[in-house]
Amino acid sequence: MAKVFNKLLPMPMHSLMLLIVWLLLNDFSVGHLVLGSFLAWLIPVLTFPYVDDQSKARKPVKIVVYFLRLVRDIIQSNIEVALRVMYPNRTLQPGIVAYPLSMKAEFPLTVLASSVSLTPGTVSVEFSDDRRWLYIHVLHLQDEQKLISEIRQRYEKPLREIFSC
Amino acid sequence: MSLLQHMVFFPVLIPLLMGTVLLLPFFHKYIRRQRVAVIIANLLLLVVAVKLLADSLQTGTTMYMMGDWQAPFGIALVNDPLASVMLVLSSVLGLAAHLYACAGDDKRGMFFHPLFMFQMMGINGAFLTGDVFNLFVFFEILLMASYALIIHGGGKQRTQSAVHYVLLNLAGSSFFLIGLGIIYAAFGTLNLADMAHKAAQLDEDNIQLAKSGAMLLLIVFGLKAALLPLHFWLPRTYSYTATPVAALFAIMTKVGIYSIWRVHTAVFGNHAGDLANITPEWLWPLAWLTLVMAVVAVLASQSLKMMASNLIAVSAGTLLLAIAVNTEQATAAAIYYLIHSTLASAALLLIAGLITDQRGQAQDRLVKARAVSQPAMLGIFFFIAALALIGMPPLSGFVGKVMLLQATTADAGWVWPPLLISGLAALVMLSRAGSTVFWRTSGGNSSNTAEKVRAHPLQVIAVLVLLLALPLMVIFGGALTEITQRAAEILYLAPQPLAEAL
Amino acid sequence: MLSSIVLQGAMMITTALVVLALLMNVWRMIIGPTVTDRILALDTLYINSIALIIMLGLYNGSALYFEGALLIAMLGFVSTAALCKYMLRGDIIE
Amino acid sequence: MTLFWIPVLALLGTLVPLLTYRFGRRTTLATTVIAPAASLFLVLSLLPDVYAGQVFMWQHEWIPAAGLTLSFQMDGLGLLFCLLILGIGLLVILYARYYLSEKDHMGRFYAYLILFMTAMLGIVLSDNLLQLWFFWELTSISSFLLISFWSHKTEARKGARMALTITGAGGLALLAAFILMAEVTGTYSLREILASGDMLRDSSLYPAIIALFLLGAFTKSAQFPFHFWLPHAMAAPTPVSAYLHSATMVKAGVFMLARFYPVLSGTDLWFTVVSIVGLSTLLLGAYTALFKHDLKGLLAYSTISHLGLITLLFGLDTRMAAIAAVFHIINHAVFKASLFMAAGIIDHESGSRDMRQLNGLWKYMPYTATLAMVAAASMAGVPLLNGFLSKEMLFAETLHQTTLGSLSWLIPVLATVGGALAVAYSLRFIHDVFFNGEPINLPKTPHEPPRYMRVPVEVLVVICLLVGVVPNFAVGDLLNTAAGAVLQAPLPEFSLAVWHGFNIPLLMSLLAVAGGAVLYLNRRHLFGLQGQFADIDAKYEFERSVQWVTRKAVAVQALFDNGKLQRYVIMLVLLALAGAGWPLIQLADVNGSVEPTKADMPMVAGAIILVIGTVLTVLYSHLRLLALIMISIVGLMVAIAFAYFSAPDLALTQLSVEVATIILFLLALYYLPQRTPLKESSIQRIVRDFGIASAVGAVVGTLCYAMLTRPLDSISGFFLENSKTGGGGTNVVNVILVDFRGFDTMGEITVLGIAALGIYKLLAGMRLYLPAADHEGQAWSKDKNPLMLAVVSQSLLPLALLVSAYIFLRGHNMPGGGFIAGLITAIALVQQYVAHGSSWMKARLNLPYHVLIAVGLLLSIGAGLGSWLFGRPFLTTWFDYFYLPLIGKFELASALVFDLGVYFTVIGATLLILANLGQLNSAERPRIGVR
Amino acid sequence: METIYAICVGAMTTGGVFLVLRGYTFAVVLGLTLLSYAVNLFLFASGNLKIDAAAILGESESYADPLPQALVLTAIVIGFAMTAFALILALRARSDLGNDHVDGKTVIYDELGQNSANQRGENQ
Amino acid sequence: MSDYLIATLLIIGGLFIFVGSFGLLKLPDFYTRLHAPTKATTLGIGAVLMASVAATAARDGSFSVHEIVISLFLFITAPVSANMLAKAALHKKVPMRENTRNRELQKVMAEQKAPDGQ
Ligand code: NA
Ligand code: NA
Repeated sequence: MAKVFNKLLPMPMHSLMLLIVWLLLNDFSVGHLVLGSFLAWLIPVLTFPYVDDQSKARKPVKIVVYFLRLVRDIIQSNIEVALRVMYPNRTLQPGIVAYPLSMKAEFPLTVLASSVSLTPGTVSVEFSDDRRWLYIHVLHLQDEQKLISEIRQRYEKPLREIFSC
Repeated sequence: MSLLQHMVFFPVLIPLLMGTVLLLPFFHKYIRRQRVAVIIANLLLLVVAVKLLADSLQTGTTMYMMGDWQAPFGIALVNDPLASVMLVLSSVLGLAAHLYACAGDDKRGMFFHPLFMFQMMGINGAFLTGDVFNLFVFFEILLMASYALIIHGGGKQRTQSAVHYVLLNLAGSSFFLIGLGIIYAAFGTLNLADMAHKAAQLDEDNIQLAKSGAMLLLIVFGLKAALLPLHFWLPRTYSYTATPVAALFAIMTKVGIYSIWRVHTAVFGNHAGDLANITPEWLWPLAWLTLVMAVVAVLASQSLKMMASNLIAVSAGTLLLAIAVNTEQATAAAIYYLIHSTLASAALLLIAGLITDQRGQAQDRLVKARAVSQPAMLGIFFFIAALALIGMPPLSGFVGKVMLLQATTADAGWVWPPLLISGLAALVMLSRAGSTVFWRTSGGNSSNTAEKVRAHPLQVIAVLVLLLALPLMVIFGGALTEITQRAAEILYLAPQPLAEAL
Repeated sequence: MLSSIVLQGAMMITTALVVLALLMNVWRMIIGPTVTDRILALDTLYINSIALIIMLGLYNGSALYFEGALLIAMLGFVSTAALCKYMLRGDIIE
Repeated sequence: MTLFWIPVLALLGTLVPLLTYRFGRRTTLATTVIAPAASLFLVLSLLPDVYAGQVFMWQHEWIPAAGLTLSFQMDGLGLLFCLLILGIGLLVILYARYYLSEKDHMGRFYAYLILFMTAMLGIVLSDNLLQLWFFWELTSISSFLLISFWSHKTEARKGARMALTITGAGGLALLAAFILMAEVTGTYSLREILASGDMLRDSSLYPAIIALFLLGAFTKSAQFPFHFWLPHAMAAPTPVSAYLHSATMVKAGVFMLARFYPVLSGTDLWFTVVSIVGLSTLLLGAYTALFKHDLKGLLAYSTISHLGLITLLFGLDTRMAAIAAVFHIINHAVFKASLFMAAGIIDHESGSRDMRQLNGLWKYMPYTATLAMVAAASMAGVPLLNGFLSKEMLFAETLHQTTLGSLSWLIPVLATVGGALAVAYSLRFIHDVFFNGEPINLPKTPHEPPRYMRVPVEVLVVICLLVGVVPNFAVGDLLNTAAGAVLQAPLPEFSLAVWHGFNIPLLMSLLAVAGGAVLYLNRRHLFGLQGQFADIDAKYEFERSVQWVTRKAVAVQALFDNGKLQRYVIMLVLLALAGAGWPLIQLADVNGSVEPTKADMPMVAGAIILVIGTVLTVLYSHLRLLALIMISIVGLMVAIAFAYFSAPDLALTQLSVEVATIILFLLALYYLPQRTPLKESSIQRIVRDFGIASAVGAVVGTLCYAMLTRPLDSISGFFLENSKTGGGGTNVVNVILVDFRGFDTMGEITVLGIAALGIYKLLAGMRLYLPAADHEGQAWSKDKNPLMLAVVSQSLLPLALLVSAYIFLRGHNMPGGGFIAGLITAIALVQQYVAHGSSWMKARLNLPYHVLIAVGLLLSIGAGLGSWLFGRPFLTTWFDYFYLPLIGKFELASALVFDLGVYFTVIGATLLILANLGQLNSAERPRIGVR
Repeated sequence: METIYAICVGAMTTGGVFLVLRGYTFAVVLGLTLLSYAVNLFLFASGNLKIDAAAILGESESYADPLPQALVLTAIVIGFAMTAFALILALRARSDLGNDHVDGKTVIYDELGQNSANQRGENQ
Repeated sequence: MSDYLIATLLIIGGLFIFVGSFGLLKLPDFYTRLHAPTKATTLGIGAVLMASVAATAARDGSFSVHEIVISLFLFITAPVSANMLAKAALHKKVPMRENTRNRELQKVMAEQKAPDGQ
């Protein structure tokens, strides 16, 4: 049964997201709901083979929380960076931080790296081969350890919960 | 029965459909099926073309409106004697070139058959279309297919000549588009008949603009037609490409000529008011020099294929000169000559291909070398093609030449010398070539039999198809010249307002 | 409808800012100094163009510019990624 | 109708020997003679009526547009030539049976010979000038085949080519002359033209006609200075020489003089030119003949000389001279044919033609020697032989000449000199071959030839004697009718008596004989004298001049075509510049009536960025990756310009194509050098190119401005009005693309499909070096598939597909459509290739892309063909609105299927190109594989 | 506006033609690409310039001429096909002729000799 | 009222966009420049897009939010672009500013090793 379901709807989260995007793109109507549902079903069936990492996100509420926090951080970090940019260059203290990772799955790692890049003055530069380290370039590095623990607390931990890894 | 009403579209549809279907696995995986399919398609094309020709002679010009939109808004395919004569020509040529290729040349690279069909589609479309932008599209189809076919089989020289051919034509396509933009800005329409009708009434402000556009189109067509100084690409491209491809390309320069007739003779012709005959004065010196330089090139040719290619340039120069003369009679003569020279030069190219195959290392170079393995047959073939190209009786070349001379007596002082000398140059060089290839042989026929290559029956048939056409063009010259005269006549008719028909 | 002076002014200012941003991107493009700088500048140019197009849509009160912006957002990334992959591996499809 | 069969029978006869060759030589001979004999019979059947003055005509419409009618006519002149051609032809056929060796392909030989015969018959019987020319050229062709019969011999090949070239050139001149004649007289009918002499002579074209006509006639009849091809034509087997020198080929030239004598002669121009050329040829030929050691060489030059004599006669301003000319045509044909045959016998039986070896043959072949001596005597003009009579007539006519004004006395004197030389070389022929000691080193011991090989010679020698002794009986009627036809007027009184009493011509004859004897006796001095001059070998000279022409042609060619693309492009560009620019110069004001619009800030900024992008592209063009980045700016700005100027569809298309192009360039760049060598162009060239480019830019910009400031009155209103009602869509551009001008779109996707196939072709079997490091020598990064890129690309794929569906479905009413959607899908898939590599993709998307192209094209074609079911033209669209509960009103249109076809074609083509290019170095690379 | 537009078209044409006249396939193809941008803008201009007048019925008051837009669309697609072919042909020429000069000449890589040697590193 | 909201969003967006590009121009090395556009600009675009949503709503009275999809794309792709650019720069040994902390890690980063060089 589950197998059949898996075949019929291989990536339910994707499908849901696609339906939402379809309704965002088109103004809501019953017609578009039908059409969107069809596409939301069809496209995952077609693209299923292209998704290697089938990490399943299981905690919808946490996802929303995570997402909202991210948005908040983005706005805040943008303001910080904007101000930082306006300061003279000589006051700038860039730096590199080697962030020790505690998870290995590809998709969560990518989400983490993306989150880091989107937030306070940090850009994910590189993973180490063994995926135990994430190198982060920081625009203005004051306290390395604080940064590491912030990332751990704000992003990595929630992600591990969401993807249960 | 109702299918017949779409007849005008068939010359485009058949190769399009066939070219496409050949990509499907059922055909793609089996070259024999592809061969048979394309032969059938070519035969069908021939039948359709002949039928269209008969129709056009009977009922005059017919239009096929794409999408059922009336002209000038929709795209019209126009069948008149000139178009259908060209269609018959292209199908005969296509049939022969393809048969030749089926002997094995088609296996030397991918997608030969579909590309061949697309090439036919482009050529036929260019002959049929009554819309100047659609003409551009068909030009691009035939060019794209020619780019792909020209490298068929590979090899250094082929690649090198393809680089020149492709890049030059790409630049040409840019100018085509600029010309089209100007034409649209000046005329506000793209339908050729509509343009012809509007030409005389164009307001003062747009006339010079329209001239610029017309000149650009002339240059683009001239590039295809190998007008000096745009002719440089021709000899190497034709002589280095695969034999059947080169033979098919014999009609490519003629597409340029045809387009000049359609656009510059019919639209910017005698009835175009201030725009009338803007091209002949430009074309005169260039066409004359084209012919002269082509003659020089014939004299300079070091190999048979090169010579054949340069003879194609000669025919192009001759036709351009006839266009510059710009009379109905000259055009009628030119149409006849066009058919003849296309078939004859294609035949020579095919024969040169056979000779190349049989002469080992020397290929088709004009040097003393081992004898061909089928001297009698190839000798006769060569002899016939050569006579036709020189313009000697009893083959079609002489009728074409005579009619061209007759049509140009008013300008004999200018036109005749290059016209006559080109025949003489062909005579000198072809007799030299023939005697070198067939008679100046070394080592006799004793070379080991394993090396002996014999012409494939399909190749022989291909050559015969073309060669047979040459005497037939003389025997049935009366009927044929009547057709060419009708074709020319229609080209010179005063344009009818399209709006009245709506 | 969107005719209030405030809005007009804001649109003018924003457009000016976006245009300035574009010009600065081009300047970075000119001075480089490295190829990666230039790719970065191109990427930014792509993204800023989205803003420009949205501004055009606002000016004209038309929704017809949306697809253009959407496409830039999608495809600008593809070309940046391809350029970087090229820098890294030479062979972008292996 | 009889007339028609004369040449046609002969023509059919060409096939006979080819068919009967396999049955042996005897059968071949027996069957071959049938057709010419039948023709001859037909000629003879007409003979009485022609003698009675009747002119036979037969004609049939052929190519009226060219003025070409199939038409034959026979009058006295035609009859005479028919008899010569067929009579001597039959003798030559008989003779050749014995002459040709077992190795020679007799069937082919006879076929050529009869073709030659047919051509000659055609010439003399044609009424239509173009048909005449047709056969005229046919003689050149058939003589080429005959001369080159022994093609393994260099001299045969070269001699044949030379003959063909010279006579071919003359043929062209003759054609020009004919067309001009027809231009003046308005007809191609010989009979009608023969009646329009005055019209022709009064025409302003007359000098041109004369020049061209004589060029044709003189080259054919080997008149000075075009004589040199004839001696080399004797590389042919001797029967051919016998035929070619007597009744055919060279006689075609004099036939032409005779034929057109009534219309073209009668002017000073004609007489001066023709007589001078004839006289020079007469002397030159006779003089040269004297020094030839080759038996056939001597005869060949004597032919030249005698043709000169005939020409001279046509150039003399009296009717009698023309009669004499016709008479000499007959006589020369008879004795020259017999002489060549005799020479052939000697050659055949002794193995040599060199008179330095041949001596004293009288002992070995007395009978043949006798025949040859009679014929040679005739050639020398000895009384009681035919040659004497016509030569006497010549001498007589030279006496009352005024053609050369006060120098006219030269004509009889030089004619006598010519006569003396003829006597001298005839003497040499007789004495040197049959007497003069013993043979030297002959390959064979000479003896008499087979019985029937001699028969033709005997026949001809008998005719020589008959004509010489009883001229009136032998040829009186024939000569009268023929001459009458030449003059087209009543003949003057003349008698063909052997004896006219002692008169000046006889004295001249005597002088000639005496002088000839003296010359021959003093031959050793003459030979010494002549030996001091370098022998000019025409064959060699001809070959050299052909080579010179070829070399010059190569040089001229190289001067124009240097094999460089730049030159070709510059020519194209300059021509375009001139063509498009010239009308601009004539354009008074570039401003039209449309008021220019003020530019706003984004527009100015966009323009600045665009121009900067262009400049940077050019500046960095040698640093290729940078140039690519720079041109992306331009592409982006163009897209934004389209959006700005109300063309959203264009903006979308431009954007997606732009990205596909960048990927394409990057893929290609990997295999190309990263930089262009810095010293690629000199400063001068850069300045020149920049100058040209700027000029083009200026012209194009100006044209653009001129367009923009002119009001446009176009057909577009129709599209706007009918888009919704007729095409069922509100996006007019899209409706144009899939409906109004859907045919263009079909062509466009076909181009794309072809390009993809062509590219696959190019890629198949391509061998490229894989750079192991970048251009700075740095090794590539190890990270093949960056993690983030791979993961995000996967996630983006469904989104991208959704967007492409969105763009696709909206297309008909809003910006979008199948093409853009297809490109988005393709790029999204290519992105997967970039992120994961091709083997990863191969495992998931194992689709033959060319099939996808085919499916797409078939969908589009199918959508177009659907309309046939309703009796409408291709691509007629159908659409309708439907209503479903909940969902509401929606539209279905056949254009959607068409667009779906576009969608698939674009995906197929783009992936075929990009994916295969990317797979070049992988296991999935394209191969040349056709089963 | 018209002036600026025309200047842009002229500038791009200049750049395109200049690059087409270079000696290496890459530059020529680059030039053709640039030229095709210019040509597309030129063709587009034949319908005159209009702002906020997309030819989508009901979306604006006046409409730009839709026909040139459709033509340019076709031209863009064909241009893409042509560019792609030319570029791959350049690769093929490089493969067959050993260099990427348009005339197939072997060029002495003067100061870049070392780099060009790297280019020829062994396959796999 | 909505005009003010739109105007504010516009100005904010414009400022962020400007600052992002200004940073791109002004910051001292490639790695610092990388920060500016990837973040400031995304937010800037986001604000402008929200303004557009608001404007459409104000104009048509309907609530069309399709601009969010653009933002969605940008948020998904911007970090990857930044990552790819950074990787490319590292690979090409684009120098870091002298005073960058842990600058010595550049080499191990480029080789994708652990900080201790393993
Ligand atoms: Na205009
Ligand atoms: Na690859």
